[in-house]
Formats: sequence, structure tokens, C-alpha cells
Amino acid sequence: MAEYLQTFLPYWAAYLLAALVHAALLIALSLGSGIAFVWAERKVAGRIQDRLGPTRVGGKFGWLQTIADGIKLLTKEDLCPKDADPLLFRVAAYVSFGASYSAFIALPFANGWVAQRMNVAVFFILAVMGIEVFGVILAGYGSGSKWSLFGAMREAAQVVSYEVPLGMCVIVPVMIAGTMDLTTIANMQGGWFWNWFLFHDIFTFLIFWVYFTCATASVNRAPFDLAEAESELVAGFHTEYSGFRWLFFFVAEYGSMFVVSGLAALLFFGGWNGPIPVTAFWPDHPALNYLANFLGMANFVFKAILGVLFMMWVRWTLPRLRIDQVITTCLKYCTPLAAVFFLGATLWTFAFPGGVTGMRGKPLGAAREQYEQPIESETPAVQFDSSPSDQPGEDRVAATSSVRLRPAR
Amino acid sequence: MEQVDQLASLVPLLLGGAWLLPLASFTLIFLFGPKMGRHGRLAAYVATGAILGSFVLSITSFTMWLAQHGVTGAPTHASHDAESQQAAAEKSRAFLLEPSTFDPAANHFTSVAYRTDDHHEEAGDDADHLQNDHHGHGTGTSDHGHAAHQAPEKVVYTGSWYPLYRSKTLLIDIGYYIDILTVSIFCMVTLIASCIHFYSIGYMHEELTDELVDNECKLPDGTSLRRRGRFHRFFQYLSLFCFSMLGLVIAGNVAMVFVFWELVGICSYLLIGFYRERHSASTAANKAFIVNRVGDFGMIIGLMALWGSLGTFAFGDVDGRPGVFTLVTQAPGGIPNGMVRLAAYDQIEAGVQPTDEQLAIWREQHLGYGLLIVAGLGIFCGCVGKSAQFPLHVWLPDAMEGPTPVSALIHAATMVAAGVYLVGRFYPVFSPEVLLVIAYIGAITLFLAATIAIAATDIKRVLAYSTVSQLGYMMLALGVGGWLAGLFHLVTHAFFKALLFLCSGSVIHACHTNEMPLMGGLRKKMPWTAYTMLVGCLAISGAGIPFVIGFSGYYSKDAIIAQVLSFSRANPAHAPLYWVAAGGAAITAFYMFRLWFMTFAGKPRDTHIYEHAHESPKVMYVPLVILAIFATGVAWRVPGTNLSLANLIEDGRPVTSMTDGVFWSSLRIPNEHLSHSDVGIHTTATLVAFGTALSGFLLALLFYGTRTLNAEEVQQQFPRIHRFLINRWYIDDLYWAIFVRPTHFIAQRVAAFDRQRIDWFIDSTARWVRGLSRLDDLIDRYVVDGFVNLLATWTYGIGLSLRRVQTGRLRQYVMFIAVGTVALFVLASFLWSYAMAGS
Amino acid sequence: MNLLTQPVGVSHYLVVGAVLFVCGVVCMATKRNALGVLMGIELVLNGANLNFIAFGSHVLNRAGARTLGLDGQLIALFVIVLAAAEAAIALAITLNYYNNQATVDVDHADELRG
Amino acid sequence: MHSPIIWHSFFFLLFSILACAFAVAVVVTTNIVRMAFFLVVSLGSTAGLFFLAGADMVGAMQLMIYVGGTLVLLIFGVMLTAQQPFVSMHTPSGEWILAAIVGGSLLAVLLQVAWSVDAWTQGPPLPEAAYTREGTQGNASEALAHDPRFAPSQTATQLGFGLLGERVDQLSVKDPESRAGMSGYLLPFEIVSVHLLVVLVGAAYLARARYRASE
Repeated sequence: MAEYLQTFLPYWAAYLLAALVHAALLIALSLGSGIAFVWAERKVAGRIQDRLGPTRVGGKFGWLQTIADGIKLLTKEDLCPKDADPLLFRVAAYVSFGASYSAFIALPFANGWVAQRMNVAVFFILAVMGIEVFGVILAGYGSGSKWSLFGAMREAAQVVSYEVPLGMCVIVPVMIAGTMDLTTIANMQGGWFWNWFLFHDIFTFLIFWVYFTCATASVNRAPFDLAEAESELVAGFHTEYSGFRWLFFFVAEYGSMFVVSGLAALLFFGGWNGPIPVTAFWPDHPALNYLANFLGMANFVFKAILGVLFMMWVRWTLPRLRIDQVITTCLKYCTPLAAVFFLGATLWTFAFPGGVTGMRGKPLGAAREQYEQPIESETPAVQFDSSPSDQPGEDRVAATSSVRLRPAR
Repeated sequence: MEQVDQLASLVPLLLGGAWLLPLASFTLIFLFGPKMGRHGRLAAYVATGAILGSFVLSITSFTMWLAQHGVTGAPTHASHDAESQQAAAEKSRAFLLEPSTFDPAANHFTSVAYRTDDHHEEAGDDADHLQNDHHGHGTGTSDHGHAAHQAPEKVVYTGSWYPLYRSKTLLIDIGYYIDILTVSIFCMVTLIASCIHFYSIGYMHEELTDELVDNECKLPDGTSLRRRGRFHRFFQYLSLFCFSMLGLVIAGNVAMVFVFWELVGICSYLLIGFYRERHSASTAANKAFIVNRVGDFGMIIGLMALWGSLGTFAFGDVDGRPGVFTLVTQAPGGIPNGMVRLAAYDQIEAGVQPTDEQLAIWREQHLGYGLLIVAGLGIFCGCVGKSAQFPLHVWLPDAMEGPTPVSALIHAATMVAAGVYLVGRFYPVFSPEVLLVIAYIGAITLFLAATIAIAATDIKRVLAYSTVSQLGYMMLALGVGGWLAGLFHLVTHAFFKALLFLCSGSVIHACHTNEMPLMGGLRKKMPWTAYTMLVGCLAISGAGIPFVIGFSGYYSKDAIIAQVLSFSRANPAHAPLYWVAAGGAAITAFYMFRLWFMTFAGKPRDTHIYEHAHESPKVMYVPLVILAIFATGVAWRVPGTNLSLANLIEDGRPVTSMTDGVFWSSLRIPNEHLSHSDVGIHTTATLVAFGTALSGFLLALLFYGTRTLNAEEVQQQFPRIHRFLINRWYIDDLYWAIFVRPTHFIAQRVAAFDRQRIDWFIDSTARWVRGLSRLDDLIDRYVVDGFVNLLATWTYGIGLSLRRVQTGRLRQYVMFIAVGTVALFVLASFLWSYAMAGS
Repeated sequence: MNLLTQPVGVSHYLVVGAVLFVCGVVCMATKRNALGVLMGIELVLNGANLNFIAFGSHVLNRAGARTLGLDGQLIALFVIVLAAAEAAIALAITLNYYNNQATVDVDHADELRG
Repeated sequence: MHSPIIWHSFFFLLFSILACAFAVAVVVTTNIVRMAFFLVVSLGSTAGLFFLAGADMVGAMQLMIYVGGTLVLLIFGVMLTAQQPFVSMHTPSGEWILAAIVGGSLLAVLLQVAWSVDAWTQGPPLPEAAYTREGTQGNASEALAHDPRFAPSQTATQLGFGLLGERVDQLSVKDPESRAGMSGYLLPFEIVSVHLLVVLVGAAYLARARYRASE
């Protein structure tokens, strides 16, 4: 886009404009998704509780209820309590939202449709998601309220704890793929749905559930929403917030939900690859490729939304845990399970480097092939054990990748 | 055949068990002795039980042996089926040694089947002598007119329990050499030892107190010594003694014999010195030990001669390696190749094995024969010490200081028997010259001891000299070729001498004195003792009805005298031996009955002692009865069979022995069978023995029984002879003058030198060292310590001044670091630029 | 000199690192709060890390120049990990100190002064 | 000649100003929680600088460990040790002045060193074609693609191998003697792992509640 703009704008302006457009798109996405999710949550909650949910505003399904709420929030007064540390109180919401939003930078929506393709995308997403808790802590502390402080402390303890099993779960697909680049990971799961890492082996299937549990906890959703347990702490860390600032926390939470669900989709459900590889048979034409990518994005968003809906379903089904139960769940169940499945998956990958059903996927250690150089006169310092011809399906992956990898701009 | 093989493994097992049981008992008592019942009473039962167990095991193996091999040895029962024996031997993979092919004049021979309990291999260098036919059976006819008989193979089990050291040049095992002689001696030793154990339980009962008053040991203040009882200790030593003796008997090689030989010595030392607080006892123990060392010195020389020439100590073949016997008996002329080689070492090129022809030539030159004599004499030297033969007999009478059961054990079954046993065991190695020496030593001993015994008044000393004398008989018999006679007498003597000693012990127990002149008429007080002792006296005197029946001593002494007679006929130059033997028999009877009459007959000389005398308890006189029975009938033949002690021992006769002297070519050792079967010799001997014994008895009867003749008068008439005898031929005084006094003199001189010269030197050195140390002390204190203290002071001062820097304020530290960093940077850059500018 | 139109070199990073470092040092030197001192340490470590990254970067050095290469990043990684460990320990010490002294003022921690 | 803006330099400037400014803020402020916040921003910006220097793995690590972990820990500490809200401890002014002098001199020394080497002051030159007006007629994006500043960084795998002891970034070095010195970082990696475990245990031990002592 920047190249196109350069034709009629100054060089720097073109780039700035292009960047702004990209950013606006992402912000719109996160905000829009937030609005949609709030509505969906209300409807889901209603249905689960055997009622209708919003029905009035905007027609039969209450389409516009959230918009109305948003307008209400925007017009509310932005209060800052007397005991609060004004700077921290104000900044907390931005930190939280900024962190959640930053995660979208590395989240690919379709093949190549990513704000910044990163070599360490998985790691980056986890890292910035970890920063989100910082905003919560600042909010809790800066509010000068004991409810907020309690909430923040709980949140911090919980999120820091759950990052351990979460990281372990995420490592498994990364290990199977041999890379942390989300685009590559998703591309590896192309083809039929049994190529998804979820079905790679029994351990990945099991560890997905651990991942989802931990993800739910790390984005602070019920039944792990101790930080805002309204029955005990009024509203937890955002007790003192109102208006637009509160909205930031709200949107950040839903954004995070989308991010972890999207991450699940990318790591376990093939990302933008549908269960049936219809686009693989399309001829290689720019328009068709664009259409394929669009279809992929729809695929991905659908999967992510499914994850979010699943979280909602859980929220309105299970009661909230106590803080000790939360920590117990993390330390006594999730962490050992994740460790065991991680080991299992490692051994499985060793035992069946090519998968069991002709499944594709980059075997462990295949990543280093790119560093292998033709052996010359001297003996190389590093002798790699795997050679390309040993890997079934390797050529197909390469072929698919060459078709799929197209620059976004 | 199966049974034979089983026996070959079973008998060593049984006898080994019998051998080790006393060791177990010793160990037990050693570890837990004082805790065994009150005052260690249980120790007696442990020891007695152990020796009884040994006895049972010995008897068992004895019976099995008889059941398997029967008794064949007697010349009159030579009707054995050689064919079947031969077949049997081949089946059992025994290999036959061809005997005595070298000497057509050999007047007897026996072929030998060595049965080793492990599968033998090639027997080394002499393999061509093995696996031969029995053609030796047919060739060995006697040219003395003695009817040739087909004697069966001698049954010997040799083997090794545990190899201590094996190399090409030396072979030392814990092994065994078992023939019927071994088994018989085992039975004899264990039986007598059992009796003595039982007897000791009664005899030693006063040791069962916490405080025992030893009246014979006076303290400097005149009171008697009081000490704790040592009951368990006594039985501990007894067990060890039995173990050592049995080990000596079963030993398969001379090295092992030597070890147990020394063990026996140390046991005798311990037991003789049992009352160690008594000066006489400890001195006697020392004497016994030291005198024995003298003999052992000779024995070591003999051992070295054997090892240096033959490279083995083993009697029989072990694991296919030929033993001493094989080497000696197989070698033509009786001189083993090894000895010949060693003697001819200066004619042998290095590294070249001499051929058979060369060996034969050297052997013709009698090379190696000297070595054989040295070996024989050396071994015999040990026996002289152990068996108290003439030059070294002085320890035995002094050994009477030990408790009487110990005396019995030493004199009957163990220690002194060991020497005779070893001579018998080693018989094939003794050349005729050595045998002659043995015979003369035996004769001198016999006569000397017998004469001393006449004059002795101490009841135990009489017995002790009688033992020495009887041992002299045995040696004499062995020396004149009476292998059977010597060992026969050994066994019979063991029984009646044990009996006699135990009886005397009983008397001493009753009278609390050893002096015969204080006794008399005791037979009414203690009939069991008196009549068992009478049996013993009769036995030792060789009483019996000629040609019909007699006490055991009758047979054995008969055999000895017959053999000596035979020898003196064959070698007229050595006729005095015969006279000594015959005269000795008379003296024996005389002093024995003198003893008996003085003790038991007549009127009591000391009424006080007589009043207090009493019969011993049952535990003491029952063994006496048992021993008396054996002393009476041990030499009898079981009616209807040819099972008799003589035949048994005959079965154990060594394969062959040299008969003709080499250096002394006229010397001829007559065949023993000759003296048994030749009516002329045998009858003469019997009659002579009977006559001398009777005359001795009559003389004693006249002197002490009826008191027709007065012994005092005789003493007064021949005061010098009496003094000579009382003083034991002045031999002890001679030794004192020759050995002890010079030794004392040299020791005094050495001590004086030590005190005056060496001590002076050491003292002055010490003074020097002290001076130097003072100097060193000063240096250490002021120079070294001063330096160190100075350092410490400095360090302390610096620390004191530096502690102010430690403000405990963190931020200041950070400042220090930062300032330091900046300063370093500046300094470094300055230096760097300076260096740059310089270059 | 327009920074925007000129390629970034190692020196630029070094300057930033120096500033962070000095800030850290000054922070350590002026804060009485133990946790403030800890934060100063973090800053110092980051300044150092920045230098390692800069020296190892192929973006900031001219092609063919001798750089630390991957080692720079590896060392930075180790520094980060050790900094985390150090922070945990320091925090534990601080908490203990607080348990004993009821304050986190490092000026009170001078019981071992000389 | 028209000098175009280099976006790389722009972002560097942005992040470095943020980092330095907030670092100074950390020094200046007395409120400990604010300090923590400023530190977060400063370190986050440093992470950005890492990304810009092509060290994406280290940057992500910086975010993850420092910002997500260490500082959360620090704030825990703050909260656990604060007696009243927003406590601040004042340092005597003299020390401030002293610290400023020392810090200033240290900074001067460091800056002097930083600018003392010519090779360091200039980064790699830009491809001429990319930023000229004429260059846009050509294939500017292709030119940019060859500029390392804009190429996606690929150091994560290399770092992983480096930690496992295989220097895949140095495969081109053929000299065996040079290779001998590049054995990777497996041992330090293992030591650090164990070290972390020990720290974990030790910290838990040190910081555990002393119920028994207080009773």
C-alpha cells in the first residue's frame, strides 16, 4: 500500500499514512470485535440462563445494545478518586489496552496477512500478553482502594502462575513445527484437517485442553476471574474506574480473549486452513489467491470466535473458583499435566518423525536443515542427522508453501 | 570300586573333621572361655565333647577303612588274590609304581597303589615310570629264603585341601597323607586324649574356684600364692594340643608337619608352664621349648635339604606331582634325581638337563647320597628333640612340672609320640647309615634313662625316665629296621604310659606329694588306682605267658628285641645294641615294679599322708579302667580274624626302604618279617625278653616287695654310682657348664658394654640435642614468632584503619564503585595515550 | 546532523546504553528504598545489555566488520536470565529484611559497619 | 542531495528517547510504584531497541522476563513492604549532588568512549536506490528487501542452536582452529538452568512466612 501511495504522496507521508491505515484497521478490529463479543456474551448468557438477553435496541436480537452502552460509557464522567495516584490510575488502562493490542501485531489472519511477520511471534504474543497484567496491577495499586489492590494482587498471582503451564503447552506445537513463526506453523497444517496439530498425536490433543484452561485463566475469564470477583471485591481492580477508561479494560479483556483463541486456532486448528483444502486446487492466479486468503481469514476468525464463544459458555456454566483452588489447579494439575504431555509429545515426535497417518508437519530438528551447507573438503563441525529425502511429505510442504507465501503489501 | 572312590573322598573328610573339631573347641573356649558356666566349667565339656567327637569320627573312618580294605598286612596271611587287586587298581585309575627294580638284593618289596582323591595327571618327570604293568610282582623274590608272597598294594590317600604355595620349585599344601597308620594313630590319640580329658575334669577341679591357693608357690612374704582358677584355660590348651597332634599325624607334607610340630611345642610350653607362677614350672616350660628349638634347628636343615633338592615337601603324590616317597622309592638306589643333580651341580652346564645316563653315572659315584643322609639326619634331629632322645632328653623330666594329665598327654599320645611317628612316617628317606645313628641314639637313650629311673624317687620322674627309655626302645627298633616293632611299641606304650601317668596322677591327687618314699600301702586306700597301675606295670614290663598270651607290651617289646637280635645277627659288629635292649628290658621291669611296690605295697611310710589318701572320683578312675583294658589287650588279635594291631600297622608299612649301607657297605638292615617268622630268632627273643623282665621283676620284688634286700645298703655301697644316677649322669650340669655359663658370661659382658659405652654415647648425644633445642627455642621465640607477630600486628592495624571504610551505607558503596570506575577509565586512557605518545 | 536521515550505528546504541547505565548507577546511589536500588541494578544491566546487542548486531555494523555476532545476543540472554534470578533473590532478601527491620530503608542496614 | 527519513532511525530515536527519558524519570521520582512503571516503559523501549537491532528473540525475552516477570515481582515486593500508600523516602540533597557529579562524570567518560571509534558512529550505508526520488521509479521495495534493517530477523533458531552447543551461524568458518573456540553455550546454558532452579528454591525458602518465629 505504501508503494501505491508513494506515487502521489511524499515519501514519508505515504509511509505514515499506510501505517496509520494498518493501525486503524487493527484498532477497529479489536474494538469491533469487542463490541460484537459483548453482545454475543449477553446473548449466550441469556440463552444459557434460559432467557433471551438484549432484545430491544436495534431490532429483534438487540444488535445495537452494545453500541448504546458504548455511547453511554463515552459520555460518562472520567472520575479519579482522591486517594488515587493520578498518574498511575490514568496510565493503567492504556497499559492494559496497549498490551492487548500489541499482541495483534504478530497475529496473522491469513497467509501473509499479518502486521509484522515475526520470527518469534508466539513468544512475542505471550510476552505482551504478560504485560497486560502490569496494567491491572497499576490500576489496582493506583486506585488507592483495597478492593482494587486485592483484585490486582490476585490477578498478578494468577497470571504469573498460569504463564508457566501456558508456556509449556505452547511449546508443544512450536516443537513439532520447529519454528515460532506463526505463519509457518499455520502453513504446516495445510491440507486436510487431520494435518492439524490437534490431531498430530494423542498428546497434542490432550494438551490443547490444558492450553485452553490456562489461556482462560491467563485472560482472567470465569471461572478464573478472581480479580474482579464482584461478590467479594465489588469489581476488583477496576472498581474505581468509569467511563471510557473502564472501556479500555473491557476491550482489552475481549481483545485478549480473541488473541488467545486465535493463538489456539493457529497452533492447534490449522489457522486459516479449512478442514478441507479446497483452495489448494485453485489455479495460481493473483485474484484467486487473494480470494483464498480472504477465505482463510474468514476461516481463522471463525475459529477464534468459536474459541471465544467456548469461553463464554464456560463462564456461564461453571461457578467461580476460590483463589486457592485457582492456584491449586495451576500448580497441581495444569503444570504436571502440561509437563507430562510435553514429554509425551516429545517422545512421540522422536518415535514417529513423520507422524503416524502420513500427517505432515516439520519433524523435530528439521529446522536446522536450512543451515546445513553442502559438505566440502573439510569435515563440518556440525553433522546433521536428518536429510530431506527421509521426510515423507516434505516436498509437498515446500510446494504448498511456495504457493501460499505471498507478500501482503 | 565305587566304594573305594567314595572312601577316598570320605576318609579325608572324616579325619579332617576329627582334626578340626579340637580347633573349634579351642576357638570357642578362647573366645568365650570365662563365660562358659561357673568358673568356665562348661569349657571342659566343650573340649571333651570335641575330642570325643574326633574319636567317633576316627573310629568311624577306621571301621569304614576296615570294611573296605580289610587287614592284610601280616606275613602269615598273605593269601590275597593279586589278580583281582590288580584289576581293581586299574579300574580305579590308580597308577602303579614299579618298586625296587634297582636292587636285586632287596629282600622284600611291596608294590604300591597311590590313590589320589583327585584325578591325577601325568606325574611330572617320571611319567615313564608310571602306568606300568605289575611285572615287579614277579621279579621281587626273596633271596633270604623267605617265602615270597603277593602282598596287596598299600592303600594311601593323598591330596590337598588347600594349596598354600605352588610353583615349579616348591609345593606347599595343606594336604593329607592317610594310610592305615594314620587312621590307627588318630584312633589312639583321640581315645587316649578323651580319657585324659575326662580325667582332667576331675583332676583339675580345684581350678574351679575364684581364689585358688597354690601351696607350692610361695610369695616373697612367705604366704602362698592366691590366684583365680584357670579351668577353662587348661582345656583350651588341651584342645589346641590335640588339634596340633592330629594335624601332625594327618599332615601330607613335611612343611605342614613342621608347622604342627611347632604348634605342639608351643602347646607343651603352655601346658608345662600351666602353673606359671611357680618358678620351676616356668623354667621347665622354657627348657622344654628351648631344647626343642635345638632339635628343630636340625629339622630345618633337613627341610632345606629336601626343598633344595626335591622341591617338594609332600610325602605322597599330590595332583600328579610326585612326593618325596615316590621320588625316593622310584629312584634307582634310593637317591632321587633331584639330589643327584644338586650334588653334581658343578658338573652340569647351566640350563642343560642332565640325561638319564649321566644321572646313572653320578649315582654310581654316590653323588647325592650325602644329601640324603643330611636330610635324614636333619629330620631325625627334630625327632630327637621332640621325642627326648639322648642329647636332648633333658627337658622331658622337667616337664613333669605340668599338671599330671598334661604329662600323660605329652608322654603317651602327643608330643613324644610325634617324634617316633615322624621317623616312622619318613622311613623310606632314611638311609641305612642314618638308621644306624637312630639305633645308637635310641640305645643310648634307652640305657641312660633306664638307669636314672632306678634311682629316682619322684613318682612322676620315674615315669618320665621310663618314657624316655621306652622312646629309646622305639628309636632303636626303628633304627635296626623294625619299623613295625617301633610303631607297634609306640601305640601300646601310649596306652600303658597314659595309664601309668594317670594312675600316678591319681596317687598324687590323693597324697599331694610326688615323693615315693613318703608313700606305701596305698593299694588298700585306692584299689582302683593300685590295680590299674599294676596292669600298667605289667604291660610296660612285657609280662605274659611266652608264646601264648601277654599284655600289650609283651608283644611289642618282643618284636623289638627280635628285630634287634635279627639286626645284630646280620651285623655282628653292632651286637651291643642287642645287649642294651635286653638289659633295658630287665631294668624296665625293675624300676616299674620298684615304683609299684614303693607306692602301693608294704606299710605306709608316712601315716599322715596315708590317712588323708582316698580313692579318686569316678570321673578319674573310669578312664583308668578303660586305659587298663586297652593296655592289656590292644595288641591281641581278634579271634577268628587277622585283625590285630600289628597287622594294621603292617598294612601301613612304607613301600620300600633302603637296606644296604652305601658308605658303610657292610651295614645291612634285615627284613623285619624275618624276625617274626624265623623261629630261631623269634623264640630266642621271646625267651630273652621274658627272662629279663622276670628277673627285673624279681629283683624289684626282693628289694621293695618283700624287702629281703635293702636298697639303702646298695646306695651306701655304691655311693658314686648312686650320685651319678641321682644327678642324671651329670648331663644337666654338663649343659650348664658348656652352654649356660658361657652364655651368661657373654651376656654380662655385653650388658656391661651396653651400660658403659653405648649409654654414655647416647647420653652425651642427648645433652647435645638439649643444648641445640634451647638455641632453637630462642630463635623460634624471638625471630620466627616475632616475624609472625609483626605481620599479625600490621594486619590488625590495617584492618582497624580499613574498618572505617565499611560504613554500612549502601549508597556510599555504589558511589565508591562509580568513582572507581571513572578513575580507572581516566587512568587507563591517560596511560594509554601516554604510551601511544611514547611510541 | 539530522539523526533521522542518517543510519544508526553502534555509537548511538552505546549512548543510550550509557545513559541507562548512568541512570541506574545514580538510582542506586540515591535511592534509600531497597527496591529502588534493585531497579537501579536492572537499569544498569539493561544498559550493558544494550551494548552487547549493539556490538553483536549485523544491522548496526558495516558489512564485513568484526562483530560479536550471535555471541552478543547469547550473552544478553544470559544477562537477562541471571538478572531475573538476581531479582528473585534480592526480593527475597528484601522481604526478609523487611521482616526483621519493618522497613526497606537500606540506611538502616548498617549493623555490620566497621 | 535530498536526505530522506530513515524509518529505522526514526524508530530508534523514538525508542531511545523513551528509554532515556523514562530512565531519568526512574531516577528522579521518589514514588516507588511510579518508578516501577517508568522502569517498565524504559525497559519496554529497550526491548524495542533490541528489535531494531535485529535481536528479536532477545527483545521478546526482555519483554517476557523483565517486564512480565521481574517487574511484577518487584511490584509484589513494593506492595508487600509498603507500610502506607505511596510511601516515599527522601534522600538528602547532598547525596543527590554527589551522585549527579559522579554520574555526570561517568556519563561523560562513557560518551567520550562511545564516540571515539569512527567505525561505530556510522551504521551500514543505505542502498542508494531505495531513498532517492529516482529510486522509486525503480524497484524500491526490492532494494529495501536487501537492506538488513528491514529484513525479518531470524535469530531465534540460531540462538537455540547456540544454547545447545551448535554454532550454525558460524558454519561458514572452515578453519578448524577458529572453530574450536566456537563450541557454543551448552554448558553455561545448563549452569544457568540449574542456577535458576537453585534460585527458585532459595528464594522460596528465604521468603517463606515465618509462622513459627512470629509465634
